Amino acid sequence: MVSEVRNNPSPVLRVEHLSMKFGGLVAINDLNFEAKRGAITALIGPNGAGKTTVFNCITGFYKPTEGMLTMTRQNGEEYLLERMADFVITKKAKVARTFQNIRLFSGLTVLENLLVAQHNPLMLSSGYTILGLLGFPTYKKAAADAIEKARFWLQKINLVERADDPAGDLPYGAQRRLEIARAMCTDPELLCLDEPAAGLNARESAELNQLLLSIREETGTSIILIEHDMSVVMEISDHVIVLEYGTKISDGTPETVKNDPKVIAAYLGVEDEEVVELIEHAAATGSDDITAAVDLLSTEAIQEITETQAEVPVAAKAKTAAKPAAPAIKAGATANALAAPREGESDDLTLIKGIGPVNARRLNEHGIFHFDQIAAWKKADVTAAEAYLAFDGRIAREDWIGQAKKLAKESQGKPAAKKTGGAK
Amino acid sequence: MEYFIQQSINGLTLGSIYGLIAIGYTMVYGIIGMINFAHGDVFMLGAFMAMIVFLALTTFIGGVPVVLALLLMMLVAMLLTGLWSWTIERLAYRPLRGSFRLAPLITAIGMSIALSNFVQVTQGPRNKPIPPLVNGGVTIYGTGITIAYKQMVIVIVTAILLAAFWYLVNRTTLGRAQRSCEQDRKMAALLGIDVDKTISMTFVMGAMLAAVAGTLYLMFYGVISFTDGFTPGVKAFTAAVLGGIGSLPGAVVGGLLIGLIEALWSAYFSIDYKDVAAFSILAIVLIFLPSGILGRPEVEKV
Amino acid sequence: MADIQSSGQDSVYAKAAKEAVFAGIIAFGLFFLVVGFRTDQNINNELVLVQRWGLLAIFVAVAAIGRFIFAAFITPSREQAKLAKSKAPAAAKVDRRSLKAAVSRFGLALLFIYPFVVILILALIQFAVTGQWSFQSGVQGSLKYVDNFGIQILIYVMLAWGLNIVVGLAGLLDLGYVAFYAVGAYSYALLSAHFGLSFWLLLPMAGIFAAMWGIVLGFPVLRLRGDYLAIVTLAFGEIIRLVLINWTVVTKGTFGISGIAKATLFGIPFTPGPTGFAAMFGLPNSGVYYKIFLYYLILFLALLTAWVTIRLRRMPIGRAWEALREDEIACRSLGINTTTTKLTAFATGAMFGGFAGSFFAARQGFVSPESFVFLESAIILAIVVLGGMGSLIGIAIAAAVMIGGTELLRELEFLKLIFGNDFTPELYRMLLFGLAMIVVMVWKPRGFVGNREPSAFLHERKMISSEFTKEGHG
Amino acid sequence: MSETQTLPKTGALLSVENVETYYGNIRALSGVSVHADAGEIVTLIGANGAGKSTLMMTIFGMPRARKGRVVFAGQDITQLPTHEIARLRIAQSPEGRRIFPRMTVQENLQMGASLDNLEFYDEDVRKVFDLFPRLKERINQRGGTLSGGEQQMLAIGRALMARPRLLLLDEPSLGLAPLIIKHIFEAIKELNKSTGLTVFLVEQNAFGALKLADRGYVMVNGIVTMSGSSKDLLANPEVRAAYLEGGRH
Repeated sequence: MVSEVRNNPSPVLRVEHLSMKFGGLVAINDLNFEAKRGAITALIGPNGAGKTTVFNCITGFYKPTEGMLTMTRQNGEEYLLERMADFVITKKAKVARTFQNIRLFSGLTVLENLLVAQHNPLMLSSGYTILGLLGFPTYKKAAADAIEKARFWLQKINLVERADDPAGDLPYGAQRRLEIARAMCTDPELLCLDEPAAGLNARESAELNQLLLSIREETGTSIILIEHDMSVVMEISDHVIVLEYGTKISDGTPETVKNDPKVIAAYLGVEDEEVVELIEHAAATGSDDITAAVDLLSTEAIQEITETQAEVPVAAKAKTAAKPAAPAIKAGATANALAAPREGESDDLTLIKGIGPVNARRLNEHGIFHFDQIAAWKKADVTAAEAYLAFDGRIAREDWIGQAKKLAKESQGKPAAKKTGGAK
Repeated sequence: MEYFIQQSINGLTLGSIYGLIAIGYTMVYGIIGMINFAHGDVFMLGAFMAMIVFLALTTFIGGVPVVLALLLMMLVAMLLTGLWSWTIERLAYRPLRGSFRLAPLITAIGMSIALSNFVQVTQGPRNKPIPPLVNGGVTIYGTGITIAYKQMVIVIVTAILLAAFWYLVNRTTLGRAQRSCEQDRKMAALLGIDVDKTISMTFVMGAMLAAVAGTLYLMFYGVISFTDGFTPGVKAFTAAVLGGIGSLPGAVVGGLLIGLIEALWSAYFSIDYKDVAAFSILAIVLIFLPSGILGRPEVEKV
Repeated sequence: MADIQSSGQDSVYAKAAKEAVFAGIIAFGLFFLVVGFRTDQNINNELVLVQRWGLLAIFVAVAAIGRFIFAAFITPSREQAKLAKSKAPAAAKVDRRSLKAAVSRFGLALLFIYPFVVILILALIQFAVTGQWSFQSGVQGSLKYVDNFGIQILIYVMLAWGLNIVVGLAGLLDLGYVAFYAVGAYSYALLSAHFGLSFWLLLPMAGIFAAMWGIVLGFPVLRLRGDYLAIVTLAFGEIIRLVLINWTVVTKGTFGISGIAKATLFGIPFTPGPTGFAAMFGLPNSGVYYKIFLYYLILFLALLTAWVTIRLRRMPIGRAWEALREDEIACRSLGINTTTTKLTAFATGAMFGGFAGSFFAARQGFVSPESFVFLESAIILAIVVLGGMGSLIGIAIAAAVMIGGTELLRELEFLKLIFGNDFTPELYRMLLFGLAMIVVMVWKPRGFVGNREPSAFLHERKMISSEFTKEGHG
Repeated sequence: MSETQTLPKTGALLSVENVETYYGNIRALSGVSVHADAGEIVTLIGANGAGKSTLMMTIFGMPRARKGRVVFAGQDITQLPTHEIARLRIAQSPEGRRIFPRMTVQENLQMGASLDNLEFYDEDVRKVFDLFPRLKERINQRGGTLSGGEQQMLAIGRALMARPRLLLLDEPSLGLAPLIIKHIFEAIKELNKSTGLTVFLVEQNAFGALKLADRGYVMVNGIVTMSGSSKDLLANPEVRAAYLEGGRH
């Protein structure tokens, strides 16, 4: 099934000559693109480029000023989305969406959120409420099925435990996942995600990517996602469209888009001539990646700063800039840093109160993986650690070392406990 | 034609009073997004104050020139009604600001019930008639159209007040503070505006206009009772919504329109159904212009 | 507020005294005219002023002393309580759910036996006073309690539960709910008068008529948002009342329709005649049986409302209502037709209003537009909000407190002994009602029971704190 | 957390110390400490939703910090009402610009001027117009009808009308063309140089912001994860990687 979809590159959504004007403001200007079936298409661009407006047109919340939006379902039915009311688009054309500023039903439970998404089939099976009210078994079965479906998605997004808590009580990342699961409960063929990774940390971002890939694999749903941020997009998308001021400035595979001078210009806020320079420089150094351009730009910037600060010879400064010299970040700053975690598995450092996932990851980067490493820190190590975590005095105050000692002892005492601790 | 003009004049007189009350609704709504249901009763209270001032003048001083009496009635009523409104806002609305949106609506309804019954308890349930203050009128030469002097007073006072009010809102620091709070309360605070104080002042100003409306109402009809807050209040509220709630010119336009509709409907169709006509036209207008005549269309943010 | 802790007791009192003086001055300004003078009519029907400086002084003193007590004692103690609360670890949670279940079971049981409890208590009192055991006198005396308290409160409970579907679940602000109550009442009154149809036939018909009116009125207005919806519903309520007043040919205008047929117990009438209820069961003639019958009738109708509400909440439609209250745009993004969803809420709420209306007509035997003024809508809405939107138990409690409380004031005749014969406690009824609305709302903005019970659960049913639920835009 | 917080840096005009802020139950800032010395330009960079704007608003007490404190010119302003904080001459050009849409450009600028002291008004308006000549052309146009760039200029101009001792700028480059961004950044630099104005700049455009600022902080999920001089941060590979992803990790 999935492979069949893959081999069939027919477009699931065609956007032709889409324009949207608000009063005098042109939010989208003659936009054309296609989203392929079974593919992940990314819509990127700087803030205010009109990405969300495109979504609002696709999902019927805005009626476009001009243009045509054609959705082709798997069974071959075609729908002209610009002519349909928003709820019909979800119901008939099978397009679902999420929102930039999460729109969960915060006072309903997580489970209820997923049940509301199954409204239309449940309405049918409850005989438009009447049979259900009278207690007909068809509805009972449908209701049980709906809960099972919700459970399936909850497992998928790792929220089964919290099914009965109000959605508004979930942490931010979980709310984002729940919103995706809720959209999936409408059985969409096209899923539109508006900045799904905004506000997520690295681990959550990675999980999100996995979730999206598995949605595509298992359900064959095509995905269009808006991202602000190129790096997330590059990992999972098959096709990237770049918008700036409502106009498409680039369209293609992540690789081609990444090196498009127009895209670089739009993101770095530099002018076109500078970009040309950057591209030439990149070509000269043999690096085909945008990071080369970034390096060049920042080196130049540092030079500029240094020049304005004067006195110190330019050459010397450029040299310091070339190597990552931030005193705050010194790899292996502590004496007992390891190259890799022992037995390939690091302790869950977040169990130490005050560390948190971000710092844990940073500690890992600097060669600290285990409780006993922290427990063995000397004063100098603490100072070094504090310097690169930018935590003046916190390590001592929160007694990380004491906590680490305790945890190290526990994990030695009963190795089984470590596993559960790590899984948390 | 004469009849039509005569009725229109009557309608505009009535509409002026509605417009004055409607400004209070619309300003409060504009600034804190709340329907101040007690405003109609504040108007009634204003009329009662004016009535008591009038009686006090005749009882303690005796013959006072009509113009002076009217002025005094208005001033005292404005002052004390403003104080009432300030207190009401402070006690019943401010503690609920920023919480549940229906809560201040309920306290406003409660305040409305409490105010009218307070007046009933302290002043008795019967109608309070006063002798006519302004008599006579002029007939426009060559036609049968008469304009009563009291109608003129109403229209002139309303016009003067609206001009003064327009100046206050558009040309003074307080007015600017008010408009800024209306458009973006958070930003106003960031610019050093005392939002609480501005809101209080809005309530006071709305109540003062309602007090003037109350005085004019008393002068026009010559009688007031504790139940008289409701109907003019609802009409004025309707006027505010019809004009586009939140819009000051809208309130005046809405007030005049409701007055005209009532007068003309009573004249040509049926006096019994004049209120039905006013309400039906409100519903019809809103169905086609969901934000009222001069209101700003609400943009749905997705 | 924050400096209370540091600045010690003396300054608290000094501050309180200052505030008290301020409050006194304000109170003087507020009450100077309206309390200081009373307008009375003299023999020529002219108004004269009566001066009441003593009363004014009392008002001012009460305001000042009240403010002093508040500022000196209540506010600091509340601050301290707050501080203690934020410092203390989360106290052991009371098992709210089992408590709630117990309350509702107990409440239900009490409702079912209420008339007999009243009769029994009255008979016992009679026995204690006169030493004579007279069951019959208990029966007679119970009339007032069953009628004024039981039936009266239950009507409001039912109306508020009906409105709760619209306001509490779907989040649509309806200020004209009483219109549907009126439609129900007049449907019954007119159809029974003209066609002689029985109560049991007309009860469902009244509900259907009201629901139809709900749809007719709802269809054009439901695309309005927020306060525009509120004012149009208010306008419709007023239009219906005004039509009832002015369409005299049919409705007899302000005179109202009297002599409406009473309800029967499945054909057995409550008349004194030989075929009547009393004669049939060999009981002495009394109006009490009809009242008790009505009590159970309205209890049944109210419970029907509650049952349907509870069932509907677990149906897709009920969940869609609540979702609509939480976020309409998200609803539309999930394929929910928000217009029909709103309409069904409107119609369902209206239907229960219609039921209550036909019951009202049967109970009074008389309907007039006087009973369907905006104040009634406001009271019903207030009960819904005071009870805690969406919570059936909270609403029932609110109705009992607010309606029962004001009914109780009618009973305070003994106060005449204190304040003299001119004193009529009934006058203060609505004043106190209004003030109570304000006080309760400021004290508990989310109503008595703010928590929401989820409609489905996977592991366990946990109550949802009111801080998460929204109130809708309409 | 312990009560012994780090002392404010001497000479700091603004210092935010271990601030925690919540929206309802969601913690938006978890122990943030930043400071700005008189006369410097400091920037805070980070992704969408990292809590940058929340920090800006917390300085003004909207929402109020639940823990920690905010000190401005030696005065603890954590519990001060917002309008009184503003009257200490801290000005903000907030997220989303928040122009008063139904007021003219002139009225918007009047709103920015201190309400009780208008003696410098004419001079200040002239200065703003010198800085942004475009605004002068649009003086009687309503704020809502301006283009995005013009609105941004107006927001900054309005903030400058308060003769601020500290200027908080929240994403002045948002949605603007590179040329306009350049212009605005130059204007900020110019102001800082000529008047010694202290500027606290929040930006997603890390590159531009660091180029402009003396020092910088990087914020991730409500925590400041890195700080240092602009030069050092620019040289930092992690920050470099973040250019294209707005500081996400």
